[in-house]
Amino acid sequence: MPTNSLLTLVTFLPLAGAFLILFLLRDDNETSIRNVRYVSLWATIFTFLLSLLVWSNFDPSNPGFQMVEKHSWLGNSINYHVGVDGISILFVLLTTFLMPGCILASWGVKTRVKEYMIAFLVLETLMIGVFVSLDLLLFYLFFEGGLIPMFLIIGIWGGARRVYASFKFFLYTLLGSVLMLLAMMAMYWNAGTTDIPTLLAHDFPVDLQTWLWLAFFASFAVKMPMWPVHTWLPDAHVEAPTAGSVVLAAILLKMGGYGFLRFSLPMFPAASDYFAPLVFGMSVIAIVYTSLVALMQEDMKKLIAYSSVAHMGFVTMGIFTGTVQGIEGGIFQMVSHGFISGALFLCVGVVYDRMHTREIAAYGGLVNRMPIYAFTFMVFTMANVGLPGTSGFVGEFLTLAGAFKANTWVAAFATTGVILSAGYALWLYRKVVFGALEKENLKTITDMNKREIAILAPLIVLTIFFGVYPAPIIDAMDASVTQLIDQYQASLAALESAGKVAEAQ
Amino acid sequence: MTDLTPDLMTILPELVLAVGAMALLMLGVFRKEDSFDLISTLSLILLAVAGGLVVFSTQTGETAFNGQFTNDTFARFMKALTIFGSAVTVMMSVTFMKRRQIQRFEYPVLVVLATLGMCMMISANDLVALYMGLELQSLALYVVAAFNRDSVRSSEAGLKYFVLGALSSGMLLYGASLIYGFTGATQFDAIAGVVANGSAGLGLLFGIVFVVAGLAFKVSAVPFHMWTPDVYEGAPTPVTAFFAAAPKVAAMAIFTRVLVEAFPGVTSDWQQIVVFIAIASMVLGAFAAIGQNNIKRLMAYSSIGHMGFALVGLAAGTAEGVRGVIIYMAIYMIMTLGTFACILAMRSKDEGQVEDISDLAGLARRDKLMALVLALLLFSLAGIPPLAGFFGKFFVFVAAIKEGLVALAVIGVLASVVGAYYYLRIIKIMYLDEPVQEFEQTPREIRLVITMSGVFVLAFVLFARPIITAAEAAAASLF
Amino acid sequence: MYHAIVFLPLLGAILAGFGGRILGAKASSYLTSGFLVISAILSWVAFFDVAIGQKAMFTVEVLRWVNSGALEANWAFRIDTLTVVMLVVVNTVSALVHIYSIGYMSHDPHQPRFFSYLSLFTFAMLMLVTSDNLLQLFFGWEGVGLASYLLIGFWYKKPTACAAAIKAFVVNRVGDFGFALGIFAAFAVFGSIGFTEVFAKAPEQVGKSFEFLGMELDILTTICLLLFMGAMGKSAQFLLHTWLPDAMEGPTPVSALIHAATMVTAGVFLVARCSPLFEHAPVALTVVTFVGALTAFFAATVGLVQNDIKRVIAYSTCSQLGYMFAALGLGAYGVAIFHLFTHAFFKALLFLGSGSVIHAMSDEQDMRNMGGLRPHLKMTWLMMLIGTLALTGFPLTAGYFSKDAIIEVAYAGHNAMAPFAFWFLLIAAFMTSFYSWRLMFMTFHGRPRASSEVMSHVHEAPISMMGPLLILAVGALLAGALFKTNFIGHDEALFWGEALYRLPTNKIVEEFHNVPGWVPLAPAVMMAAGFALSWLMYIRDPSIPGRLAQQHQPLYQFLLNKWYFDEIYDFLLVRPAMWIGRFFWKRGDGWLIDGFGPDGVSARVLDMTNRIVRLQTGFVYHYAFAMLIGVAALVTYYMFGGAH
Amino acid sequence: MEVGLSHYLTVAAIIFSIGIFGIFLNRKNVIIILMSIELMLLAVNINLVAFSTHLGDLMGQVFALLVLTVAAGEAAIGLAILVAYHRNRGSIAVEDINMMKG
Repeated sequence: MPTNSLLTLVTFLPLAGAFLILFLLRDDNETSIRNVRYVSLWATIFTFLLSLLVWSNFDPSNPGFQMVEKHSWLGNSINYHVGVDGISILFVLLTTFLMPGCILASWGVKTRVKEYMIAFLVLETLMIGVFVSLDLLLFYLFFEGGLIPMFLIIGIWGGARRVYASFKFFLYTLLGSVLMLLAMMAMYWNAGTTDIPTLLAHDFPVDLQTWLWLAFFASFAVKMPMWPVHTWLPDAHVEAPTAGSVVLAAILLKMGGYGFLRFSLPMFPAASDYFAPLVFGMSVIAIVYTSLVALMQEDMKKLIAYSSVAHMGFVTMGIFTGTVQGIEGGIFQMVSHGFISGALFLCVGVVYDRMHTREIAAYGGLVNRMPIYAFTFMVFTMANVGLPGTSGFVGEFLTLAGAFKANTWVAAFATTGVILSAGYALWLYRKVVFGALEKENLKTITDMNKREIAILAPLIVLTIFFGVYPAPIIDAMDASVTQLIDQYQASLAALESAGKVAEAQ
Repeated sequence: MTDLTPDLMTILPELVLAVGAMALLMLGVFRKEDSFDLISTLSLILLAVAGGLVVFSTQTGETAFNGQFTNDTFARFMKALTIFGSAVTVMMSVTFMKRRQIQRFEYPVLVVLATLGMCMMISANDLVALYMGLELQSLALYVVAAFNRDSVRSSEAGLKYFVLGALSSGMLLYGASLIYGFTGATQFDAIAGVVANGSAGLGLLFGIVFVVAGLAFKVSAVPFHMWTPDVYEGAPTPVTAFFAAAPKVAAMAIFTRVLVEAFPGVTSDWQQIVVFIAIASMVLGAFAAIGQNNIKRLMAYSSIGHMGFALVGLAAGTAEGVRGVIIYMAIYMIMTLGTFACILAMRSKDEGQVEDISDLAGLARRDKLMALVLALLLFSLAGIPPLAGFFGKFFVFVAAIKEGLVALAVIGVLASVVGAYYYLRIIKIMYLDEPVQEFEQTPREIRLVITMSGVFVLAFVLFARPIITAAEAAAASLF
Repeated sequence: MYHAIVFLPLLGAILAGFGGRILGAKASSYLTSGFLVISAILSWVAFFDVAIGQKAMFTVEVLRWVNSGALEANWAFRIDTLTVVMLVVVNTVSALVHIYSIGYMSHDPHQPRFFSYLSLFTFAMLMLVTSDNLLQLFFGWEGVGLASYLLIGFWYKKPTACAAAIKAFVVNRVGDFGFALGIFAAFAVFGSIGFTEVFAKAPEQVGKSFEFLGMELDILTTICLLLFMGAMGKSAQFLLHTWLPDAMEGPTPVSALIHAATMVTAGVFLVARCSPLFEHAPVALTVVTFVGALTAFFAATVGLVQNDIKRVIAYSTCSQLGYMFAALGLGAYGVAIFHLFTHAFFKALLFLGSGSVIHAMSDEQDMRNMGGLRPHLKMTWLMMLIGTLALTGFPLTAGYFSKDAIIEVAYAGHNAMAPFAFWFLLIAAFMTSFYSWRLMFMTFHGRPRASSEVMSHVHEAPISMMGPLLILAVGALLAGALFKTNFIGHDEALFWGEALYRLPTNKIVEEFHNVPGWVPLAPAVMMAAGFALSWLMYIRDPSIPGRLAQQHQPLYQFLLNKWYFDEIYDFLLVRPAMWIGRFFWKRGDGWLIDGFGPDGVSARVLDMTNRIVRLQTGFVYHYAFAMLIGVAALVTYYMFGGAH
Repeated sequence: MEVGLSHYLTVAAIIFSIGIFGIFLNRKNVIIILMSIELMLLAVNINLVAFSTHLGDLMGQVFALLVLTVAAGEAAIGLAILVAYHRNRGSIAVEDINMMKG
């Protein structure tokens, strides 16, 4: 294994940027604020470029972990161990790709810019860390540490009910993950290590698996979020500043799905198989229920938040089908949802920055004065609806195709989400963009400026590109996913035969 | 006439403290003019020397005075910690005491004497020695609690602490007498030898219960915690800081030693007691703290909760458990000192020293550094990774899980979530609310403490290794 | 060549869409129209090369698309007779509509957007007809849906237009729900969604059954019905037809292109394309027949009483599509496609004609305010006349060959629904001729009912609009006669080749050629009767309709309100959905989950806190008591054998 | 009858309980509390001495002596604090010692 320290660099570069801001740019005058903005922008951009380097060194044909790095850390076989495989690298890239956009989107932040940027840079480090870490404890550190900056971002720069939202977000997710921590400890004693690759090979006793699975589920289900533990999401989204919502929807939610793929499925196959119906049930309810709720929303961000829950429902459903299509679809859905929901929140941010309201009723007929905006919003609305040719479609289609194999009921109910999503997305678009421009205060609204275009244009390109040519993503993950599924099926088969033997005696 | 030199060499640090304390007392008495600064400085030096002697002492695992006094790795680690804690509190006290017009030279001396008592206690290998050390510490603490003798609150705190402390030591003694009676020994290893057979008689169990009660009082574990909030609130803030740091470590140390060294045979019996008080402490600490407005009172409940977490490690009763306890106490002490440094810095321009949480409103606008560190400390106290506090919890729970104490662990983590709420509340007030108070310039030494503790909780994740290995060695020396 | 055919429109759309500002209105409209003309010509070339030249089916690979495990769907063109026929229809009509629109939309400020949408639609439609797997078909399917959504809502300032646009998209989605499930089922059963593989494996699955939604169902029947559900949505068949009339909110050229000639026929194309599946699923075919016949009848009845000129034609489209499905259901795929082919011409002609009428009447669409236009719009009148003749199946016009053929097929057909279909279609033919002539009379004949100043503006359309009409008129007259032999005559087997599959037992084509003599006459009679009746009611004695309406008020209202479908759906589906959504939001999330989840818990925690804090009384003796209790508790615990 | 260990222990237990009850039953005067504490220590001493004679081991009596001395010191400090408190509060009634609560 080549042990260059590229991943570490990618992970901690933003943190370095944060320290730079913390120590070098002391005073609060206008110029230093500008410098703060640019430092953080460049930090994220460099991180992205570095991550492209990771991408270029990545060998998609190799299902295992690559660019692995291992240093002793706490002793007792708890090490600093990082690496990427076909699944995690996608999320790393997603993160590094979106962050510059988030920084740009925050250009308008006026209050306490320093703290704001520091929070975001720290957050980026923690997010990347989640995806690259190959040690349980390390994973938990990053996974949980993310709460701190996010809490501050929502709490300080958020909207009216920001305190309620930030507390709800923090405590809810914390509650979920402490149980996971205990489960990790149990795994540590059972397997004698916290090294993820080793644990992937280790097979846990079936009865233990059940408990571990539940504990991990508690954490990831909240993070995902799955029905019925989703209610923190709308509040958090609505109150968070634009960039905060983007990060939340585009990346933080994905940690749940990533966790399922990294831990639940491969480490506790028996339990995953046993609980799959439960997950299906929850996913389907999530899709239908939240889509219906989305139909009735009066707040743009809330509507998008609920639609995110619905889309995450497709992901969980796909993952636990245990089929190639299901899992690859789930991953693809997560990545594309990263682009789409992020972009949608950015779109909301564009008008929010101008009108300072998210009330759908406060808008209407924007197309008359904002053609570019109308086009952009249209693209992402359609992607959200899952129109073929946009990346939103591929994921949905694959997950459903996988689900149909597993259980036709699930597939049928989940597919109704396709109808409902069209309903609420188009309704939103019509209310906001179409119609005559009657509201007085909208008469002077201006179209997207260069910065906003610069943020959204790449997202449009990627959304459509991956909709037409998803091969790069699918090829990257294919090897790893195939291996994952082979092991999953193998261990299930082993259990099967073991059960038979037991019956025989 | 046997040669005492080796024994004296073993207790050298204590010796230094004792002699030094008396010398300082004399000095203070015979110097007419106000000698607070001088004595403080000297006692700091004294503590430093003692600490140095503990850390760099060449002889480990040696017992003195026919095994009454042991100086094993565990003792040395805990002593070093305690002395460090005392030293820091003395340092933090100076300015405060002056501002409050209570800069009397007895204070540092009393702290030194208390520290001496703690060291005795930590090293005690015999019920008698334990009692002597405990009392020496307690008596000194009673006094410092009531140190601001013109303040009714302070003296009330002292009185409450005294009454209940006396009660608790009475219980401890009663328990000790029972243990002595039913085992015929007062030395831990001897007791261990007698009860090795694995089952303790009812009388002995009573003895254990009473002793545990006495010790639980010192670590302020539920239901023996009632004094804590009042005393913390009433005593002068530096004293509170002192209470929250060093004595807790010492008491937890002796608690651990008694149970692990004297009653290894009946672990299953005392384990249940510890589990009970651990759960009670964690839960009560978490819940009661939410209702507080006075930050010192809040810290009292928070420390109750933290003692509960530390006891989780003890409940495991294994080497991992003890390691957990040691790490937890080390981290806890530094976090507490940092937090109290921040509380000491809460001196508003118009109202003087303030203690209400609401006085922190908008701190992040006025004093970025202090707000940042305090936020870090609070997150760390809440046990959020990657800050130090998380590792403390991690090591105690990991031990509990290994011993299959799942229910305990689950209740513990849930309590920690509830507890997170009130820490968050403070952070919210600092960062989200609008400023009301303007604070005075923080004294240098306090600023230093704040910064150092902030650095510690941040950097622990990187440099945890040596502390953990040291703790492991210390824990090993008890088994 | 095929790349050019398919991608020129896309190129046009992109250029017009993004470059519209720079190019300006004229340039972008000419550009797109130019591209369309080119690809139209090319597709005729392809038609003669493949269909007439009887080339075997071949595919053109373009790009990888979704490949995940066994599921492989790539961008590729499947070229066979069916494809090229569709190519011809789509591109020809599209090109003409483009040209027509240059004149029609000349006053509109958003021409580049309009033309880019039109071209985008054409591209999507071409992807649909050229697809070689179900997924690409679905892409085109939804793509045309998008384009139609955009074009219906083109005048976004009109609330009705926006509503209609959304309605069209959502109702289509309902169909697509079935379509998607069909695709999943196909993948689950055949392990592939490429046409070649699926069709090859279809025979193996005959008679086998699988578990679907808890029921044990015949595989092929299920798949076919699911796919057909999609077709029903797209082709506005009974139950899913409600969007089509509303879609008339869009500009008239759009109605001509999308809602008459091409998009709505996608369903027909789908069934024809999947003939290898349907042939093995007789039950499904029966259903198709039934739905087709019913739609033909139902739409015609509604068409009788509509007053909006475009809605009349819309319902007639609906009805004609019903004819096609009936034919498909009876296994006469060639006949259906033939009707699709001819219908494209005369229906587009009718729409564009009505378009120029509306244009002339300065955007008046209500026929009750027209009348007596013939002197002013001779040319248009002529065109409309030809269209009407073709539609009603006047001998030797296009409709005569295709429509009557379908009725004969219905007579000769075997499945259970054939007789039913025959009679329904026959009656529908009568009504068709009635409402078509009604339209002619109300619009062009009788006394002018429009205000004089409107009449003063009435003017013949410019040449750019007349040109396309002429070409279409030619098609409407001759398309039937010219291609009869190929599509449904002797050469049909050679003509279609592998494109359409019929079981060896399916002899329908031979059979319908030799049906009893009265059968071919029946439609002609019906047409004549319809003409006579409408002449009576609208020329001879215009007061009759009013009186009839008075006498049969309920029936009249029932028809006028399109059998109350919109109201029923609103009551059964839309309102409940809204209500449930609100319920889930307020009660479900707000009251239940939050109430008993986070908010409830935190409230309980606070209660708990208050209780605990009250324990801390501040009295020393209470504290001491607490300690004692603690000890006592532990002691008793041990005394009563808690320990061991 | 012959007085044995158990009798001593019983007496000690009774005295100890009296001491404890004295602490939390009396509402009046802190001095009483101090006396109760002395009672408890006394009971402990009885225990220790009784045990040490019973076991024939001197340690217990040594312990008892130490306890006595410490008790003296404890009482002294207790009284000192009490005096200070009285100076501030003007009362040493136990009910009055509740400025801080909650």
